[in-house]
Amino acid sequence: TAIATSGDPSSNSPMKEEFAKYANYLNEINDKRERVVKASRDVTINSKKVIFQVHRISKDNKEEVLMKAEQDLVAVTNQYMSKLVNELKGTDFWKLRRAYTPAVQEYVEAATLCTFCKTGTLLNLDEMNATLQPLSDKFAEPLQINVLDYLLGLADLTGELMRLAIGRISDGEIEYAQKICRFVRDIYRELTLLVPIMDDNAEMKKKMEVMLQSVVKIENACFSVHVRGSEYIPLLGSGDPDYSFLGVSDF
Amino acid sequence: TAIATSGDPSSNSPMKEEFAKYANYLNEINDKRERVVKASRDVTINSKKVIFQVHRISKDNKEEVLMKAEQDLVAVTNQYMSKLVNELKGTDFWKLRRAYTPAVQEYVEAATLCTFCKTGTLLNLDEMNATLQPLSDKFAEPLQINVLDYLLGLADLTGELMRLAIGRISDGEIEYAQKICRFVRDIYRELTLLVPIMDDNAEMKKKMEVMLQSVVKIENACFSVHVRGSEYIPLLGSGDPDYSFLGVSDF
Amino acid sequence: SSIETQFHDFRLQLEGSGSVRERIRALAAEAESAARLIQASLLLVHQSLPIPEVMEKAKVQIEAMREHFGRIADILRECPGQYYRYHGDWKSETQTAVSLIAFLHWLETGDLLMHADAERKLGMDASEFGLDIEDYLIGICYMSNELPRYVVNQVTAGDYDCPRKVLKFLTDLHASFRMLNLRNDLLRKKFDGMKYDLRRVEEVYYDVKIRGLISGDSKQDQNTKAE
Amino acid sequence: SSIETQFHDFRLQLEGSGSVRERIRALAAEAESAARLIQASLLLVHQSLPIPEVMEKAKVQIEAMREHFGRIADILRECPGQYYRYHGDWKSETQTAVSLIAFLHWLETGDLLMHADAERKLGMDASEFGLDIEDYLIGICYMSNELPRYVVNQVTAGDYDCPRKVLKFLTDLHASFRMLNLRNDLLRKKFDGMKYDLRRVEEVYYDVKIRGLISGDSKQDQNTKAE
Amino acid sequence: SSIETQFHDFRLQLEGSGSVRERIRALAAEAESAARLIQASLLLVHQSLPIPEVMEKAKVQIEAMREHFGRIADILRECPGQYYRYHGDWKSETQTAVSLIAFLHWLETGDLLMHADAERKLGMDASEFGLDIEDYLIGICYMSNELPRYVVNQVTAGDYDCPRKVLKFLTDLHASFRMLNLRNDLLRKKFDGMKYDLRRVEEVYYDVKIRGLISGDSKQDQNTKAE
Amino acid sequence: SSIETQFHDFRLQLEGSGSVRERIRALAAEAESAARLIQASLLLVHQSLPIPEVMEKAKVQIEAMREHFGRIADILRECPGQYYRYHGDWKSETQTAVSLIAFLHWLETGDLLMHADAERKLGMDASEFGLDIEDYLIGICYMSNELPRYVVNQVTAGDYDCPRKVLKFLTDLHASFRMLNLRNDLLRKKFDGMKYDLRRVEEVYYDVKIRGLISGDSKQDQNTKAE
Amino acid sequence: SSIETQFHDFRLQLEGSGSVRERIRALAAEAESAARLIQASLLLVHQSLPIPEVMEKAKVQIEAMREHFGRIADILRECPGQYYRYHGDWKSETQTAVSLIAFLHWLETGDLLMHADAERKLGMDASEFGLDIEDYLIGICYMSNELPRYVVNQVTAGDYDCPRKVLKFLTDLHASFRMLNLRNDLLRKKFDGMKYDLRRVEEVYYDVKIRGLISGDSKQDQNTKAE
Amino acid sequence: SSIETQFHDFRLQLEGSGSVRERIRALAAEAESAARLIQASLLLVHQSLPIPEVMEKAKVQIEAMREHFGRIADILRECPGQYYRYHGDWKSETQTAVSLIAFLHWLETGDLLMHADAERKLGMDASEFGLDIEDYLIGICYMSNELPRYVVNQVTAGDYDCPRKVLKFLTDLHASFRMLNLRNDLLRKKFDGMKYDLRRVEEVYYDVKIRGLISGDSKQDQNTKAE
Ligand SMILES: [Mn+2]
Ligand SMILES: [Mn+2]
Repeated sequence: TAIATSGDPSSNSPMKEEFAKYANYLNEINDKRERVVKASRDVTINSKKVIFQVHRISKDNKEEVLMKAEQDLVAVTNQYMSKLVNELKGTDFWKLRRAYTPAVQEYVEAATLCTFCKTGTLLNLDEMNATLQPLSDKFAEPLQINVLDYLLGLADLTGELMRLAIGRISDGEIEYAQKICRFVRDIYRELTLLVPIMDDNAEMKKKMEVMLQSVVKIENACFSVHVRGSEYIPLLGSGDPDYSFLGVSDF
Repeated sequence: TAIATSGDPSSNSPMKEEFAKYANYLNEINDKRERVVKASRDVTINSKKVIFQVHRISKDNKEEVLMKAEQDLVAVTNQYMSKLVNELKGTDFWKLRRAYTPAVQEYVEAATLCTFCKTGTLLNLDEMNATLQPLSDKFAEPLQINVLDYLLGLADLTGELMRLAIGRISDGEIEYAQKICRFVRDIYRELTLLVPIMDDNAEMKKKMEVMLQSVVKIENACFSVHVRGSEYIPLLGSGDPDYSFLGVSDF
Repeated sequence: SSIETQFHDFRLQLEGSGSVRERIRALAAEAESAARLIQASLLLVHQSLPIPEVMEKAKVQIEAMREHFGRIADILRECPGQYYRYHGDWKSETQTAVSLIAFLHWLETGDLLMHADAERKLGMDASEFGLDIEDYLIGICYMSNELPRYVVNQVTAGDYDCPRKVLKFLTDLHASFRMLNLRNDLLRKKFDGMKYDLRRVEEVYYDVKIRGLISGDSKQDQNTKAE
Repeated sequence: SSIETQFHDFRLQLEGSGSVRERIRALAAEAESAARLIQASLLLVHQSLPIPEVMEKAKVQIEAMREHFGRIADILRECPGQYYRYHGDWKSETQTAVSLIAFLHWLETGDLLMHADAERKLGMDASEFGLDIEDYLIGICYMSNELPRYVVNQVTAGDYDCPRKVLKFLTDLHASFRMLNLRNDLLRKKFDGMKYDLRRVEEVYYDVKIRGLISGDSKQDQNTKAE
Repeated sequence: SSIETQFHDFRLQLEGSGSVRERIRALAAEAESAARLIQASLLLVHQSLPIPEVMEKAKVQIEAMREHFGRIADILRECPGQYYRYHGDWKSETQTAVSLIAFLHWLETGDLLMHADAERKLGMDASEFGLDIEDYLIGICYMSNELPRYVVNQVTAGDYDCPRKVLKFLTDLHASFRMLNLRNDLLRKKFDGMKYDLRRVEEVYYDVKIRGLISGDSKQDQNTKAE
Repeated sequence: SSIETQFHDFRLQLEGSGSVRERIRALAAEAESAARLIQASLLLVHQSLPIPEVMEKAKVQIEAMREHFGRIADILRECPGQYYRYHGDWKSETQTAVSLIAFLHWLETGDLLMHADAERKLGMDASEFGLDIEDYLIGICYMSNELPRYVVNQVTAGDYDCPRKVLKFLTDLHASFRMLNLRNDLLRKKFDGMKYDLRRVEEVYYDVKIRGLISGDSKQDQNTKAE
Repeated sequence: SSIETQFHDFRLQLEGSGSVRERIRALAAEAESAARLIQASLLLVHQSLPIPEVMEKAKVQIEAMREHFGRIADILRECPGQYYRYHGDWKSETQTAVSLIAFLHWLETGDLLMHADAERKLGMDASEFGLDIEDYLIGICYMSNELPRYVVNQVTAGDYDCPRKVLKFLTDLHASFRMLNLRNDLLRKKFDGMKYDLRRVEEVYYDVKIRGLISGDSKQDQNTKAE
Repeated sequence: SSIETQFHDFRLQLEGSGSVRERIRALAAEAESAARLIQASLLLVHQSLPIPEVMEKAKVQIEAMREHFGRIADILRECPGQYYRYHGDWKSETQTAVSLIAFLHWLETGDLLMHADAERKLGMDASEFGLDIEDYLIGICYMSNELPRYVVNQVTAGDYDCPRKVLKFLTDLHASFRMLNLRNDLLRKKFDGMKYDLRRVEEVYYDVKIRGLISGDSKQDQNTKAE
């Protein structure tokens, strides 16, 4: 019948010819997206491993643990981020952003966590992008982490810092915890102002709530150490509570 | 202890004095809202009854059924709408809108349904408000149904018209169904243009989807009668299909 | 502090892109407004208003819509490489626009409006601000959603040949879509929905065919084959 | 037709109110922007920045915020009797604003900012564009949510008398709220949340008390009674 | 202690009501199982198995179903006043049961099974364990849903008088339902569905009528009336 | 016809049960209102107001609450056997009521308010409108939720013996609940929550004990054991 | 220490099972891709393409699909006893696969593809990686969903005998399913859906019958009965 | 027919797996019941009942629990390779069981119950019905949640050496968990919770240490090490 013939895909209508072009276009972009997704998963998994490595820190193994974490991070950069950069070369970074944003966020989280633990400062976006430069200088447009992904990664960083602070307090490193507390408060305050002008801020709004909870958890932990430490003073008459009592350091 | 005393509500702090004022304000507005809600429920229930009454229509009892429906509607207006008007006197109509909007919508639905069945036309907002005028001319600000409630009621009307059309077709009144179809299409098209500029259009958007479904249901019913009627022609050779075959008219 | 400096910098950048976004959104809203008016005119084809009259009504608004998209294009030319950054802000308006002009085109010619033609009709130029292919395809799916209702109402109005023509068009279109290797969620979903349009049109065709309402007979069907 | 006439009329009316709404929304957004900056300054009290310095930082923005609300008032004066029609468009911004100025007021004076004062400070005038009492009350609830965190951080910074003072304030406030016969869902919910603030402050007070960190003894407590 | 005594007592009571619920649920599940089998038998009427044979097949299961409901009734008689405590546990099974026996009753007699009769047939007695009216009405709506399919298959099998009879029954039933002022959402929804059953039956009636497949004329119709 | 008669009858019955439900809901809302006021009075025990004074304040409202339940009972007496049909409409109010009067009872006597006493105090009579056991138990769980806060505030106010007493009561109550073989989801969940109350009270007891704030020594503890 | 050894071991195992899951998912995705292509070929039967041609087109993809399942089987052979651990990762792909090959089989033979044959055709071997029965049954339900559309299009194309044949097949299939005592929620739901396919085919059969389009007469029907 | 044979076969198999699932669920429910009783006994350690007595009380129930798991194992041995098919039906019960026996083991020995030992104690054998590693780890996290409460109550009862021992154990356990690279959401969440247990125990340790309540000095600490 009439319809049967025309429905046969082997027939060559102008419509079919056009759709063949669309099909090519979609195949190419989908293949690229698929490769980017795969490269992103590697970045994510291995960035997470760097973060776990940092959490293996304790009072006495700091140097060693951070050294390892840093080496791992360099490996993530050279092995996996470079692959991602490669896949993205020459593409509109914004088009495939959804495919790689979780990876880049996790990578920001890992890199800033390492830097904070080593130097106590915030690793800047420019510095991060400078590290990525050599990976991509062969191509016209090197991958640049955009502001949004950087900020989203930073929001997650505060969760890891909270875990770190709780751990440090258990190890008796109160100063360290307080340093974290100040740092996280600063980031929280700065982000407060940026959230409403961020591109698509629904995700960020959720993260802000989690972040406030993290801040409060650290503050409560510091409070708890403080009032507990206060009981120490009258007993020994010393001005400074001896926080080294805390934690397992004295086994 | 210190806190006990201050927490005692019998003590007279300036804060308490202020809150006593707030309490008065809230009590008054809440009482009024409660009365409005109750009056609204009566309007809703009785408007629904008018609608049910209209649906009791059939080929042969039209006059009688519509007469009863109209009497019921007049009763709703005089007994229940007047009470609502009374409760609202002197208030900002917009403040309590949430409390009465379902009732007003249902009332619009009932009134426009009756008018359509009787005259085949749309009862205008101005005409409706004119009917309400005598109920409230003693007060400074008479209740006026606002455009939004009118339009929301109209959106629901199409659902009832769909039910009516299905029923009319069963009774063999094809012309009637077609008239409904044209009317509903007109309303749908006009509303399409108004939806995006309506105040808070989330509710209306949902209603538009339901409305489109109603239109399609009527169209499908008309289609079905049409193609079925087409088979009649070759048999009797008459140009016009005899729709009187349809329905129970011939028992 | 360095934190403050960095965040201050971010703020400036974000405010910049925020204002671009706002300008685009305003234009997209106007384009959507025009689209609504076109849509309202198009609804009249279900009431069997002659197509030329419908076209006449829609013309001015189509012109307006094209102009709004043209002005979005102007803005994007100022931000090279950021087409997809703001894509979300006019995407759905573009899809609607495509569906409308493609439906009108089909009503006039019986043919599918091709991507390049749609692009040109919407005042988009392929270089910096082209019509995204997925947007085009989604728009075509939306157009397909209108067809079952159209067929039903045409038959009711006595045009018994309409189902066959629409079924042929939709079958071809569906077959063409099947050539695509779809992964994208929304497009896949919309395309999956096209199946229901096809089924409904098949059912309508069945209804008129089984009642012998199609003037043509098997011979005519064979002629059609030769089309 | 009469349908068309009527709907055309509706269109004009709705476009009118739509444009009022848009102007209000723009102003409310600016007010919210200012509120954010105030909020950012207020966060510093948790880091024990002296209150006068915090006030200093917030001042300009408070002025800006007041101006924005003032301009909303101007618009509403043009539409008598429609305050509550557009209420949803600045409501939540007002609540935030109240919570901020009430918190600042409390930091400075230790007292609750009363409704009339809040109204005045926000540049609203009672006649046509007053501060809705429920908005005021919800704002106060938001303020209460800040207090537990404040107390915790003050104690950590060595101010052991803070919990007692906050507990007294919050207990009084809670008792005052209990005088209200709440039905409104949001306000009731927010007020119910205040209970948790109270509990948390009680716990902090308990923590410092049981460790004897409060300088005063039962005698001082009795003095407080006399306050 | 008296607390222990009390809680020991509670334990017994909670276990008691828990076990009542479990027994009822088990019986309801068995009733549903029987209902499935009845339904399976009833499906055969669509394949034009003579009604007496269908009745024969269904009989045993109906007996079983009645017995299950009867045993639920026995349990409830032990717990006076707790009918509605456990209502949710057999409600939907009751509705299905009503739809089945009402369909069978209609097949046999052409009449609607009345509420009191349905109650009796399900082994419920009005005093302690009556048939809830809404359950009855919903069940009747379910029965109505079966009729269009029945009519289609009867006509296919050559019984051209069936549409007229069903149409009359359904028209009367629909008119009766219209007397109710429904609030209940489920019931109203089910009732709305009945309109489509009516329309489908009417279409089939039309189909046979225009083809002159109904032997009789209006006179015969009067005879039918006298049936 | 008999069908018509039947449906007319249905109409009356459906309207009847709808109005019963509405009257019950109105009364339940009033009972809840009274409960809120009692709760407000009860909050004062956290500020160490002497218990007799608290009782005094609550009295009138308890009376009011009892009356509302009494009127619900009156309605239900008109509809024998339909207690559980409307149970959902006052259930949660009853649970709150139980928690309040049980807390007051415990404050006065240190004992658990028994089920029969709660029933009597709420003006329910066991015959037609008794207090459902699960409602009673859930109410008791709610009461338990208040105890940690009470203990914290009592210790702050200098009553260091309170934790020991509450801990004993709560441990016993928890043990009694464990006797029940719970299936009901809500009740099980509420009971699982009681564990956290117990933990918190243990922590407070720990705090006073480790700081030697309990006047008594191990000897006194042994005495307590002997209670 | 032994704890360390244990946790080191855990680390390896957790990473291992994660990677197995990923490999399976990748293969399942490829199988689904092939299935989509088969489906596209199958759609041509609705346009009355001769069945052998359709088969020809589908062949290669069926081979590909079988290979993907084969490779999943290989992976599972490495993890004995963990079939159901990863079942969720290829389950729905298997159901689709069954529906496709069963439809093709029915087109070719008019018979139901049996479970063992489906298993073999999908390259699954019963020992370690068999075809789960519920997956098979759900696949069959999906196949049934295709039949109404097939019947409609066949009738349109002039094959008036098709409805009778399909109706017979579907009635038998439905009866077979009714033999199962289904508990599984998804399967029961899918089976309940089969009823609608049956109804639609009955309606089409009715349409051709009432119009006398079936060549055969009652005699032929009796023959059919004897089949 | 062969279809009938096949479906008859299916019926048997579906009923078979359905009944397996039901038997497993019943056993899992009983295991959970036993677990509740063990938990109830274990609660007594918080009231300082000597551990041997607690063990004595728990013994019978542990035996019962093992038996229930053993019988699940028996069932699974009849269905080789289907461990994970039914895993969801006893998973959470296993986690609870692990937490209980690990706690008891720790009370008796001060050591972590290893995976292989837990498996054996639960009557699971590694070959066909082993203890899933994630279930084991989650169970261990649950056990950790009990430790802070235990420490608090032990100190209250005068056992001042307990915090040190628990702290050492928990520190080691936490360090071991840190070796894992977790992806699993539930497990990571549970592990995060362990940090708070650790901190609470450390606080109690601090409390007793600053009060000189630990008799021993660093020398004694070294002795402890040698334990
Ligand atoms: Mn993270
Ligand atoms: Mn309605």
